Amino acid sequence: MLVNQFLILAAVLFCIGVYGVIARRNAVMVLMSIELILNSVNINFLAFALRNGSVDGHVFALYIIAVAAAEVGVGLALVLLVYRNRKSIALDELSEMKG
Amino acid sequence: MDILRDHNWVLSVGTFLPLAGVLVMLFIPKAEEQLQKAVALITALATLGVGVYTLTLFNYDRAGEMQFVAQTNWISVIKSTYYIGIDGISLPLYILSMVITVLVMIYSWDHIPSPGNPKAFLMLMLVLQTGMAGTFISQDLILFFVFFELVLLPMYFMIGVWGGENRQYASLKFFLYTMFGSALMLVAFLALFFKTGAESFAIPYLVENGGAIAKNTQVWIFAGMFIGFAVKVPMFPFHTWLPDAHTQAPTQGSVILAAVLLKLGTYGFIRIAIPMLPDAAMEWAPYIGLLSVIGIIYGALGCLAQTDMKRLIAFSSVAHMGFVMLGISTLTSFGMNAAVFGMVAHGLITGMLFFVAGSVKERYHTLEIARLSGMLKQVPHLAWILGFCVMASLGLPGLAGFWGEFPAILSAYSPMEGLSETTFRIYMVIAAMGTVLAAAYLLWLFQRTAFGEPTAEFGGSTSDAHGHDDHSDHDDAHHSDIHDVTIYEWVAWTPLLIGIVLFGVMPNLLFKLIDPAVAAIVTQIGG
Amino acid sequence: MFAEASTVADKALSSGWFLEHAFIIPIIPAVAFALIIFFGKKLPMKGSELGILSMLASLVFSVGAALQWISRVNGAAKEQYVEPVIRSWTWWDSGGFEFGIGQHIDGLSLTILVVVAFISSLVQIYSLEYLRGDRRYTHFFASLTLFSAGMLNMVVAENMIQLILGWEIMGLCSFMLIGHWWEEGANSRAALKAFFTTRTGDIGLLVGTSVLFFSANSWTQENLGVSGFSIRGLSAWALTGDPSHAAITVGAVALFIACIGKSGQFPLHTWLPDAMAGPTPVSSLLHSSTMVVAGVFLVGRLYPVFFEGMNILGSGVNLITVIGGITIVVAAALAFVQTDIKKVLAYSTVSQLGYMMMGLGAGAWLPAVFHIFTHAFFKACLFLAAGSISHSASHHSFEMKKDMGGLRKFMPITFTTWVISTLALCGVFPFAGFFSKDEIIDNVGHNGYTVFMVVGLVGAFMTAAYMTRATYLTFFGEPRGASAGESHDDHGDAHATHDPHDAHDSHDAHASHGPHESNLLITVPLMILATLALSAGLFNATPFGKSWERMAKWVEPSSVVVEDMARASVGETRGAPSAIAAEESAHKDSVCGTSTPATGICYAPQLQHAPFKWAKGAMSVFIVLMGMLISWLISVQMYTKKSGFFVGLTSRNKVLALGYRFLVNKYYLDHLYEKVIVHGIAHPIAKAAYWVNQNILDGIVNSAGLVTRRVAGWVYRNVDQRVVDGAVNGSGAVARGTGNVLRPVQSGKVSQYGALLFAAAAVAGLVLIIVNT
Amino acid sequence: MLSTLFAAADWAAPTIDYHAIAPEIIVAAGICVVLLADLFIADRSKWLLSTVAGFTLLGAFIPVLTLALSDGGPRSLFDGRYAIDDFSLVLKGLFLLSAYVIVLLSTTHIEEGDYYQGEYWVLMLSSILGMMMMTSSRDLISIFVALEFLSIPAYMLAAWRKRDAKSNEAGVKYFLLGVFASAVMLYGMSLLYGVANSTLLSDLASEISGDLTAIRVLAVVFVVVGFAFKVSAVPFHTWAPDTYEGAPTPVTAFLSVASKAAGFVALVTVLYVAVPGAADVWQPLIWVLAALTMTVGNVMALRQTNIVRMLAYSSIAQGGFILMPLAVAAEGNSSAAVLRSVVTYLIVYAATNLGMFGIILAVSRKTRSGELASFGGLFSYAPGLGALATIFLASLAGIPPLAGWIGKFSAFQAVLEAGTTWGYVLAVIGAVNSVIAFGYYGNVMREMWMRPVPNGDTSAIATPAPLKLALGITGLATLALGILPGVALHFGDIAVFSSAFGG
Repeated sequence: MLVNQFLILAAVLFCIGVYGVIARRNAVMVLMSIELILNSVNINFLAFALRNGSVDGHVFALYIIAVAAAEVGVGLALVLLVYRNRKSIALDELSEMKG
Repeated sequence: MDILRDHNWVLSVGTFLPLAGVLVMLFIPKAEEQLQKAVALITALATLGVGVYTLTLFNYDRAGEMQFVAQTNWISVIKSTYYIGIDGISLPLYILSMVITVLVMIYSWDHIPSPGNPKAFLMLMLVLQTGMAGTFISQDLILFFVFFELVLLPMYFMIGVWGGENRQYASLKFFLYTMFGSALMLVAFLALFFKTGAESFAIPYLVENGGAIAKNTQVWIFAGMFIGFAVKVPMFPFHTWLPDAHTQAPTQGSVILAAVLLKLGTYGFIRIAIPMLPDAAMEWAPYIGLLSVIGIIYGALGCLAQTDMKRLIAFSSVAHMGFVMLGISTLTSFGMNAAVFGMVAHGLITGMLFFVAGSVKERYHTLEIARLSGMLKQVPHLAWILGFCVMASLGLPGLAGFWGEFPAILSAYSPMEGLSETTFRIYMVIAAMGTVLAAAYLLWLFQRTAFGEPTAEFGGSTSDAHGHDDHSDHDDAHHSDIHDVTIYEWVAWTPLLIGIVLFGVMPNLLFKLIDPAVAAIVTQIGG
Repeated sequence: MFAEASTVADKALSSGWFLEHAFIIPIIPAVAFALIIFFGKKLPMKGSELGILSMLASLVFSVGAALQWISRVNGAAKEQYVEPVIRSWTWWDSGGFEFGIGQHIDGLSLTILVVVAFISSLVQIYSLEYLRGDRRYTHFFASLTLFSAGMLNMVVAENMIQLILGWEIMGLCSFMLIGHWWEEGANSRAALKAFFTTRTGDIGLLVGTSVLFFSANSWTQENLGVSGFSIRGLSAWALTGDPSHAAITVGAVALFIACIGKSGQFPLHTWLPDAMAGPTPVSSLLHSSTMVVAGVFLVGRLYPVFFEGMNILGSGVNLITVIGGITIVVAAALAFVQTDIKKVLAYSTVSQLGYMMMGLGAGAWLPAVFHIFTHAFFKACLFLAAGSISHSASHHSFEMKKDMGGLRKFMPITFTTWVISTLALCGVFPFAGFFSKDEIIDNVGHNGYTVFMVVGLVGAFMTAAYMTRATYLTFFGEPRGASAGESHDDHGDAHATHDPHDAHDSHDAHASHGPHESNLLITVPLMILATLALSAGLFNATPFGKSWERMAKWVEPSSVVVEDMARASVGETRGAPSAIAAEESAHKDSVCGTSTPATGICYAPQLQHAPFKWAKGAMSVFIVLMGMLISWLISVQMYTKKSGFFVGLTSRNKVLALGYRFLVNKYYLDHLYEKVIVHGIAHPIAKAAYWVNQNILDGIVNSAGLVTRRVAGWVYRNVDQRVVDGAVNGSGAVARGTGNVLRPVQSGKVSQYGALLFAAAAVAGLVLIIVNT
Repeated sequence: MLSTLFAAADWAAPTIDYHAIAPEIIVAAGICVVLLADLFIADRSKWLLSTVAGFTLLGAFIPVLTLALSDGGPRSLFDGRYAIDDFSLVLKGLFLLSAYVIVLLSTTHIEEGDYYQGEYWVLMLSSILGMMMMTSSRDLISIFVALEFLSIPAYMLAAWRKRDAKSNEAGVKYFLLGVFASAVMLYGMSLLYGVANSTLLSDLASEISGDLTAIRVLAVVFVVVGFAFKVSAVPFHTWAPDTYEGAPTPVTAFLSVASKAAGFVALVTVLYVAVPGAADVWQPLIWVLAALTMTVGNVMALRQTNIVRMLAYSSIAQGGFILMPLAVAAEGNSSAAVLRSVVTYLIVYAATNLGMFGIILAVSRKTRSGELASFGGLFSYAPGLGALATIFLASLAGIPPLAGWIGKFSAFQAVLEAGTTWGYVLAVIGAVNSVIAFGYYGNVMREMWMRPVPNGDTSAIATPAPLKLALGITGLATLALGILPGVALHFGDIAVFSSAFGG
């Protein structure tokens, strides 16, 4: 049945997202990678919902989308803040505090 | 049992009264130093009064049983209760702690170490008193643990704030050491608790049921307790905090430390570790004995290597507590009696020695043995008191020290059956040699500091070798600090001196008290 | 049946108040001590009166008790065992063991009691003058009194613990007394050494007591109802309880080590000469009747234990005799080369103690005890005489060669008493020493210890020799040094020791007019003691027949089996088959010590007495006189060269040519003596012995302390501070170090954080998957 | 038409027990009030807002009490997805009270800062609301929502000081890692859902058990990781020190106490209610996490010179102690004891840690510095603060008779009650760590008692009233809970799930 392909797709997306989070130095890109992961999660939920024929998955997916939107909003706001103060959004430069 | 429950308020009052004093002092402004001292002293005296009242009420014919027993809910969730009582072993130590506190208060009247602030200093001392007294009366492991730990912080600050140059290092070391021990001790307590069916933390209950635990489990649990108590005693490998703490602590701190705090460890062995885990005790006894005799010799050697009077006395504590532990390790009631007696004796004598050391420091501003000399000429009374304590400390018959030392050695000849006699007889001989070394370093100390002519730097003028009887007077002219024993010191010291002689001449005053209680414990180990 | 027989034969023993209350004797001075300490300074005589009174009081008590004891003995049947008067109270009990305190009064203890109380009184009276004006006058009398209290307590002790108590108190006081003039480093070091050496011996005391206690306790409790510390119990147990040989041997040897230390026996004798640093009265008391006698007393007190443990009479030789014998000779040889008069006396004391030990070791119990008795008087007298000299003649110097000589005309009384005591010490008939010392030698030989008899005779010879030398140097020839009224500066050291402590008036007196006789406070004690040195021998004058052997009658416990109980155990017999032994030992006259009686108890071993033979006596006296004569001649030639006088004489008068030649020949003879014998043999040997003594034995004693300190220092620095403490501090460093290692993790970079986060999650996931599926 | 659709799904409006969710409602209302009031209130009277916030929290506490006293037994809404049982009530109470203390701590700080105040209170309240929801959530969805609800405002609070680079950095780091972690967690949740075909925890419990396929294991691990991040367990702790240091101190207090507690609530809920069957997976995982967290937190804290950062590491280490018993939660009959110890620890830890932050706030008002050295000689010129600080530090170090010890004690007790070898080993590790911990707590004490005052400025410290009150409350609580540990333990004891194993 189709579920496995969806799951694989989700897994791939997840890995890409993780890679992006770890490898990217640009805050916005990291943000987007995280979105990727969330979407992979959504795909998972929908796929399982499809297989199990229960509605919970859909509901969860909807919630995730909504929350993700909020997160992105906050995230962009923070990135903007950083940009205002530093004229840069390179994450590596955000290492004033360490040790 | 009802007889033993009569007046069971006295213990609680005697333990927590000092805290009341602390509360009062909280509301007295810092500037009112005399008032502070007065309140503190009065509190201590009142506490001692309660203690004496306890003495009068105590039923000496039943010294083997817990008296004034009080038990109420405390932490019901973990089956721990506020359970206190006192028997022949606890009583002397309980009273000792009160007496010492009072004397230290008196001594503090004109000996507040820098940087002053008697308010904090005395308050800490009162808290300390509560902790010490409480430890000796607790009949519940958790309660015991709380009081056991309660003494840590005040002592930490006493050393750290009012101590010598190296105080911060010393205080932290003292604290970490003890805490390390007590942390493992707590784990051991809990393990014991669960192994006995998680029924209760009450010491009598655990003594009843502890023996049922499988032997090798016991050995492990005992290990935990051993570290906890051995650090406090301190036994040989765990002793290194002691010299630093003692040397750096202010006089009052050293006195309390030597007189009472060290006893918490040995008391723990007698009251908790050994009766609760008899099989493990049997297993451990030879090693405890070994560490004890090592401590005896090792401490003595340490003393001989010292150039600082106070540090020397501190090391001597290691040796003396070695005798105490040797007595305990025999697991015979004879040996344990000796041990308990030794605790009290050591408390009186070494406490006194530290008092003297403190006063010497105050007068000469140094404790370098090499620089001190001819004290007998400049401060005859002080020096004679030093001599007296030295004699007591090296175990001269007729003074208290002997009755802790000699019976301990004696007891090692025939340990409890099951323990290797040859091993312990070897220990006995080594310990006997220890007494000689004790004589060596103590008399050496006395000879170098008290005898001879005062050194030039302290006004010991070599010009008039023919000497005059008013020698010391005309020294005082030059060195205003160097004066003989003051009235406060006399008041603070006399009780200790009397005690040393009294218990030396009439040891039965204590043995009568201790013996039944110890016997009760020894029956637990099937001795 | 034997039991009845004995009970019928035995008479009820009389007693008396003094006997019953002998335990008060040590208490009196103890109390006096406290009084002196607290109020002494305020009293008119600075507390000395308290000391003297207390000593006199205890003397009265002792004598009273002694008289009652004598009547008790006289009242007893022949061969009856005279029970000692024992009283005991529980002092403390612990762990089921009871520790008593009380009194054990019998002939031995009474003898010593009387002697101690007597000598102490005299010494204190003497000190009134000798220490007048001393800065620590009061302290001195306090310590002196406590010292006597300690000794007395040790003598009346009912059990070992009480005995140890007195023993240690004496040690302490000796520390205080020897170090009395502690401003001098040397004195305080000597004090430390004395205390420390004896204390080393005390290891043996502790160990021995423990061993004996635990081996004997059950038996004594069961059979006598006393603890294993009780002296009576131990004695009975040793002879009757047929103890395990190992236990009793170990115990005896351990105790004997303590005695070696206390009684200055070879090789622990080196503290004794140093102890001369103390004031002379102290030396006199320490060395005549108290401190050093303690060891001998202990052996005599627990004689059955040593008898069994050392197998006395059982074999040709045992530890006690050997040590005693060596001590006699070594000490005598050492005494020969001393120039300090007190050191001569000190070594002579050691040597005499050697006699006592040897006697005890060879089964001559009574003579040894008797020798304690006599020796006390003449040795005390000698010391006091020496003190009198230094006090009134030589300005506190004890250097015979430098500061004395020709004093006999200045201080006749001192001289006379000294000579009497010397003769007594040398054992010249009829002085006290003869009766006791000769008895020892005699009995040692009689008991089959021939070698040691010879040793004893040699010792006698040497004693005579060195005492004569000392006498000559002190009292004959021309006054030298201080005695000749020279200024003090040439012996400033002797000054510094003493000067600050003597009142200056008495001191300046010497300066004004030279040597003179001391005043009555000093001479009267001397005379009393001299009288006794002359007469004390008659207490047990064996030569004059049985009726004179009072000591034997009053002091020596009879060694019969006491039938006060029925014991089941049958002991084995040395040598003979046990059955027969049991059979005969059951008789009342069964021999204690050689066998273990089947029933009843033995308290004292059976000892024979050598029958006195005038020949033997004469021989030993002859030896002594030879020694004196030779030594005298040598001394004359060595210390006062008079040859010039002879030359002048001949030049004036030819008549004396013969005499001159005779003298010259004699001179050759003396030359022979002096050069060959003395310088050729005696001196090298003695010197060698002394060198060994100072550099080896003493070196060991001294360096023991040093080595220990070195070791201590090393252990402290390397083990304690580095290893043990290092481990502790190290752990702290490790904790911090870990922090630094982990620091890079906290790099502050988000991406790395994320990587770590996910990596950890992934690893955890993988591991757990592998584990769980 | 709609109605038909509803009819088709035969949809019935759920009956809502308003009493049960009254606390949440009150807080929500409070949020609206503050939000609106902020628009109309003049700047000089903005202090009203903090008052409103404070009273909101206290007000919300009332229904918590009434619910606790009402003998209705556990209530559950939305067919078991939202439960009001003793566990949730106890923790709601804890959140509300600690939030109130935090408000007290914040008030002066926020008033004196030159940033908008209204938002601060709104964000704070909403985060609290999220936490309250978390305590009751019994469904993956509600847990997720609650988690985000409490997290997102926290991100913004961390970055509160807009123009302060450190604050920005703190916010960004916290945000990115937080979102990343929750994404990972979501992935795990999706797998759980896939396996169990339900998001209701109690359903999961029945499904996730027996044979643990790889997917189940992975799911559990990812979910645990998500919460481990929240409780800043090593190695998911990296954000904490930086964020704590950068964020405004009151926010740090808030994060280190409330939000950490919320994380534990979620973790415990999931472990106890959802995946008890997967104990073989999460017990070892948590064992390792606990050991690492205690040790790393302590050794890192030893070498800090900034007191806030040091407290950050200390709170990481404390988290390790809270985790410790969870490593044996499913062994034998220890689960009850473990739950008790977790809750107890949270209670005493909240009291103590908030108090310590109060001290830092008070001191920094004078010294304007977060450096350790700025505490030099505190006792000599401000004995009151010094003594209080000593009490708090000693309590954190777990020294009787101060609150901290009962937390540590119950943790040890729980971990030993299991009686497993691993339990004993972990206990010993914990014991050793409790000693190391004193290394840096003692260090602060040493500064206050034994070190000289920096640049000799011994002018007194002016402590504003709210701060005083906060310090009073926490100090009193620390002492009381220490001397009468029964109280804390009692709450820990009654806080059990209506539906869980061992509960």
